[in-house]
Amino acid sequence: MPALAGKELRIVGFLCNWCSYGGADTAGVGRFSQPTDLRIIRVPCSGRINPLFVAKTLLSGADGVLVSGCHPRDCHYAEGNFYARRRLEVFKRFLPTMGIDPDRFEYTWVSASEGQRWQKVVTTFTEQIHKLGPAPRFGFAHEQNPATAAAC
Amino acid sequence: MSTYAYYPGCSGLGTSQEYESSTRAVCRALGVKLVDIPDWSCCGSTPAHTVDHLLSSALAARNLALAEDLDAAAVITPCPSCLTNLKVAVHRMSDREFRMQVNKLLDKPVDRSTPVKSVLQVLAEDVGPETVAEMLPHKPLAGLKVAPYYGCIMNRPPEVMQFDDHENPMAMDNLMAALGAEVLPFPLKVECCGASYGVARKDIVAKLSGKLLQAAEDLGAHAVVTACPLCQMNLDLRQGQASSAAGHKFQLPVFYYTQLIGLALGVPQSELGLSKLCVNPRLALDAMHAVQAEKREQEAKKEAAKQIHKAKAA
Amino acid sequence: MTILTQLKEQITAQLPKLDMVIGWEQGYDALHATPLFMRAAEDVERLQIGPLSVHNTATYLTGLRNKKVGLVVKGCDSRAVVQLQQEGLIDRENVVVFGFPCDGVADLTKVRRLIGDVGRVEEVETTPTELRLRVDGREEQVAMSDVMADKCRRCQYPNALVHDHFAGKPREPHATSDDYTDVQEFESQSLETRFEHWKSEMSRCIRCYACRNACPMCVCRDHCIAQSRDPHWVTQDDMVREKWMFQVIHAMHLAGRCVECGECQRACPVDIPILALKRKMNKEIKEVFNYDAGVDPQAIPPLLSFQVEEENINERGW
Amino acid sequence: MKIGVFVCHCGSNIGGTVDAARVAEASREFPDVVFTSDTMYACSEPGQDGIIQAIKDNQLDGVVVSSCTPRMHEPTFRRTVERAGLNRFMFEMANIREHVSWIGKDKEANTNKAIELTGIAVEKLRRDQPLFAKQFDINKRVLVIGGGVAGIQAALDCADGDREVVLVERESTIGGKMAKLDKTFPTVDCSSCILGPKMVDVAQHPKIQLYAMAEVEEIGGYVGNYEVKIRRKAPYVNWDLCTGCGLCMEKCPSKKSTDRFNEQVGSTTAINIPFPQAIPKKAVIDPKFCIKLTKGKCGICAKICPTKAIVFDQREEIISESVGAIVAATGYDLFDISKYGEYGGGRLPDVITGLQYERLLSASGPTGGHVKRPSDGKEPKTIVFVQCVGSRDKSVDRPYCSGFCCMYTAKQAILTKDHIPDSSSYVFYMDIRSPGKMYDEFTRRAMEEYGTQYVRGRVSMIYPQGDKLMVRGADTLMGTQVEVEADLVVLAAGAEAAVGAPQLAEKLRISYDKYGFFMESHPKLRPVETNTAGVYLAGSCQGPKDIPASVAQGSAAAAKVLALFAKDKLENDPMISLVDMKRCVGCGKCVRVCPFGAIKEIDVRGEPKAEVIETVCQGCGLCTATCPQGAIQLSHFTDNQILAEVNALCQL
Repeated sequence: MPALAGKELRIVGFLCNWCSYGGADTAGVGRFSQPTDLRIIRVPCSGRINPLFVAKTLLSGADGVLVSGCHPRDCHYAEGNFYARRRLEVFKRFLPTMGIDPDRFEYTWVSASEGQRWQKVVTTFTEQIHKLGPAPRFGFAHEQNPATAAAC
Repeated sequence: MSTYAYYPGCSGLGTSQEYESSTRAVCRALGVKLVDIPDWSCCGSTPAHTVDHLLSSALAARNLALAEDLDAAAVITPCPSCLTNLKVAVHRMSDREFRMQVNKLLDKPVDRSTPVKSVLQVLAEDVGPETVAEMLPHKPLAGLKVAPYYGCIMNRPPEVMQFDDHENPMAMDNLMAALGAEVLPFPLKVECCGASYGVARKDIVAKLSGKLLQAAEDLGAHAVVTACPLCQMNLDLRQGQASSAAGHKFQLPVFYYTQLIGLALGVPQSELGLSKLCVNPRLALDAMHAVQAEKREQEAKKEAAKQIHKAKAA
Repeated sequence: MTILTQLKEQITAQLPKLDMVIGWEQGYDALHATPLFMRAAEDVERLQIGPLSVHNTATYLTGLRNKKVGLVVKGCDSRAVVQLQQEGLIDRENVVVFGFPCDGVADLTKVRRLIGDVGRVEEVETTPTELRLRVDGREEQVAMSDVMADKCRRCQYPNALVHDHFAGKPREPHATSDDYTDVQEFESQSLETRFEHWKSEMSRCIRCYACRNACPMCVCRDHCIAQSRDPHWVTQDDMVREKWMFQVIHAMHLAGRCVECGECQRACPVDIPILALKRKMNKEIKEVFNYDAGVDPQAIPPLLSFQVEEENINERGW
Repeated sequence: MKIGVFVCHCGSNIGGTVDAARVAEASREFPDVVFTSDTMYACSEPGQDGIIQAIKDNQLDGVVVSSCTPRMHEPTFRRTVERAGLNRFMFEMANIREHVSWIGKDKEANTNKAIELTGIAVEKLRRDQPLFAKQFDINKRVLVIGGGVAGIQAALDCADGDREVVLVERESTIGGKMAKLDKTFPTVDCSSCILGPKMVDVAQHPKIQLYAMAEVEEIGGYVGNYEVKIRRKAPYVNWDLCTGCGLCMEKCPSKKSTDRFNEQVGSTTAINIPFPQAIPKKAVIDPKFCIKLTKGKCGICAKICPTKAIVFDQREEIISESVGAIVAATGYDLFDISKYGEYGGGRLPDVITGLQYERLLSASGPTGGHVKRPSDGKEPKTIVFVQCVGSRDKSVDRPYCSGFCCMYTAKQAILTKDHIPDSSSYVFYMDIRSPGKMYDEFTRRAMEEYGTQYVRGRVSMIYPQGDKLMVRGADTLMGTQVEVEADLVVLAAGAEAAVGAPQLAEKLRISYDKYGFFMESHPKLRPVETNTAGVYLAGSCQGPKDIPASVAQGSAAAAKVLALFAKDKLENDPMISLVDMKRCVGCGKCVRVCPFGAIKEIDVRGEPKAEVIETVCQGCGLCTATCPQGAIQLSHFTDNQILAEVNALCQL
């Protein structure tokens, strides 16, 4: 499914169920308008988010990935976001060596009550991604592998 | 002790020469090294910022830019009004956009942010009342009852000024206590004196300053101590106007805090400029001396009684 | 007595109590060593150490968990032992470590780049400064300084960090610190250049997984997610994306664990410089957690723990 | 697999900015989808019946509903598909309301987004497996934390429902803030007279175990089976022996101890029973002031005590209790008035808080019910009340209304006139907030019958002049500045979260807002539940509340506990992690990170392997993100399900 051509970029969000998904709901209930690019994938806890999901998403052609969980100390599962913080931080720092702008990936904390904060996070991140523009792509399979392409 | 870039302000060269000279003398005596900002200009005073924030900040910022070459620990000024203009400029320029606009107006752009402080802040924090007290073990101002008056802008707005408690400042109280003076809990420390309404609406200044003087008098103060040229002028020069508005003759000398520190440290009269005060400072100093004399007399009596007691015992 | 002789004596003395001792011997030619599994006293005679003993002997440990195994280790190999012990993947009491001071090993890719694909090497004479190779009767001389592996130049642990026996005297470290200039240099290029670099490097990958098989820390073996359908992290599509994804997985799985033995890159038949990815990961782990893998068997791996207030992770303002 | 997709218009809530029919139409193209429809209200009875009918007619084995947030109606639709004979986990929701229709007006972009969100729900559903809950035993005892009026009510209701209650109170007596009040609004009846009997009931109820001077140290376990460690501080008195006779208080020579019960109006003895109606009525030694404990000599109380109850070397102890549910009723604390420097709170002795004034009014207070001001003990004639000190003020980070100050200020103004008939009272207020039964009438009485002068405006400064306090403020109705010469100023200090509330929330694993108040599950529909099963809220810990609301919530929490305990077995949430034994290499990383100790290492034919304890696992998935080979997978959120969602969004 391509992003709405010309208007949207592909931004994927991984949100913990208890805080940030609720925060996004709160933003909706408050009718806090937001850019439409973001697609949210719900997970139980930010601790569930293996940084490799972010890697997979970016390598699969996403222009930006946003992870959001409960504020440190507020994790519904007590400690999940503490582990997530370490892993996601390391991964974010790893991105430059891959040739991927680290600004394409952000992780943050939004609680279920912070509808306005969620609006700000989404708006800021979407603007940030639009400023960076579309991510570099690999193209189709035959473009990716010259040997196969030659054989075609 | 570090070197400070010194910004005297225009009134220091006019109406408050005694503040200026006593400040320099006290700083010298306390080892605070002042280097004048070369070719400094007016900070914009009260009129500039009411007309244009950008130009007003540029006026102040020009001086900050000039101060950069001095490699000083801070830019310091005795005058709270100058201080406000300098600090507000720094505060506004923390916004990158605004800073660029200001720099466009300046021949020499501001590129570092040297901290801006009042002389009072330097004496209270960098020198410290403890140091002053150590230098004056005999407490030269013992017996002098003072009401410290800070004025409304020395500590406010707190997010810009970042100095002392904005409702109940204590910097000057502590310095005065270090000299041995009896510091009264003056409740109107940060009240307005009427400020520049002294020109346009004398009645307002007379009323507001009168209130301050009344409060100090009720507390039994011998004198009011200030840190602001405009406050000092309203309380001192216009004390007569305040008296006629109140229907009660006030006779309260109004010192600059640097004059009292200088007096305690033995700074020469020529630099203290006590003669420039309108209400005769003798009133306060005589009262102080009377208290001191009385105390000495009591102690002498006590000593004599002890001697007699000893002699009898022997 | 040379270090080798001393080492052989120590091994021979311990061998009766062990199922095997792993070291190195000459491979298909004089230049290429191969791992040696010593089970009997006569095997010990074939042991060789020196600049050609490149393999990480610790790679075999987890596959031999219930055996009593002796291991001849260079400094970097010993870090893998420490790391495996720390993670509880080996039982330290089942492992007997034979250490010796390592002067650094040769990078055979560098040798090949210097003298070309010369075929079978008949004889190699090693001196502290040189390798003298005899090929087709002619002699080639290469300076050790030209072919020493990069990891050895910055090696801070040339002597086994853990050992039960040690032959010779511990030597001075080759370097006192690692400032990751290689990573910094790589990252001084533009993002596009870096991206294109990997795109082109990864396109050469033949998905043989030699990098993984050579890695002492890759303990999943048959259950590596590179080849599983559940979970299905990478597809079998012949695409750069899938190959690159696997290298990211490898780097991420090694975060806080990689001892930089360089086996992944050495094993790569098409010479993809994949150690750079692990180097970058280690640099960040060092910066954020001040942690070196494979140094302290009692340490807690940084990604398996946390601090409520992280010292070096700043919350980004939104 | 046969999947049905149902797209909800939610009236115009979704339909207004999303073309629901087109979403349904487009969903037909997704793999395995055999049926789609758009419906006006999917959650309504006809909506749900339509889903059931479609499942039966088309032999569907999975359902996607694109509507509101799953946090709202996921349980509803799970029951719906269950009624149609499907496993309730063969269901997914796409949130096209909160995350789409309500946050933007671009219908084209919204519709496209709704289609994609529906698409990823389909992809996830295609990998869903039927899951079945496990049953486990429930411990039918309840822990109530906090012995204020809300906690007392919850404890009594649970105990009357024949359940054992463990009540933990931080202070040496229960009663909370209400016990400190003189009278209550709007009835002006005596606070301790209506609370006292309830406190006695707590003491005498055979089903209630009360731990006073105790705090919750640690909480482990899960709904139905919590393990609680309670730290009981040392009172230095053997409470089994103490009769509460008070002889020790009479003789104690250390008379300058902090009087916490009387809000530090005056001081008390180092050994002390806070007030005559205290429950338990036992003496406590304040070790900071006790001469024996600080200097090593004295011990008069020990000599005089008729039952020899004094134990100077008593230590605190840790008590373990097992319970099945927890009610948090930790109340509130007062805003620190010294943060308003211009009011001189904490600096000027005659500027006090409303709660301190209650103690001055109270017959059991330090002045015996005679209003005497703290500085010189004189009876004040002019009293100024200042409202909203630490409420509705962004500048001190307290933008919320504390709710009850308008009412208690009116009460205090009335009581002042009763105590000192020749006095006059002024109230500086922002707005009068009196929305309760008989509340507005009550404030009117304060103004009209008792002549309290209400001045609409903020106070800018309070400063001493002679022995008076000058209160300067604005009268915004008159448009002038006013100055009142007062003898005593009472600040209506706002309510804030109790000290230590965030720390307790972390132990309970419940959320709290930025001010430290505990978060309820839903502000309207689940006001006493939290997001942690088995933990309920009562009283001001959830937000400032007056007494009737606190009591009501205490009873409500008790009703929730009793409903939970009505079952003999609880069912776990089957969304838990499971280990693929073949793939597990026994590295133990999952065991190390699990926050609940829900994974243990087992031995399978000589190989170490991980195993999940199904009733302990809470389903966070941290283990799944940790396992390198993906051998442990969180059901319903497996790697493959999340990867499928990623792939659906990012295939180029």
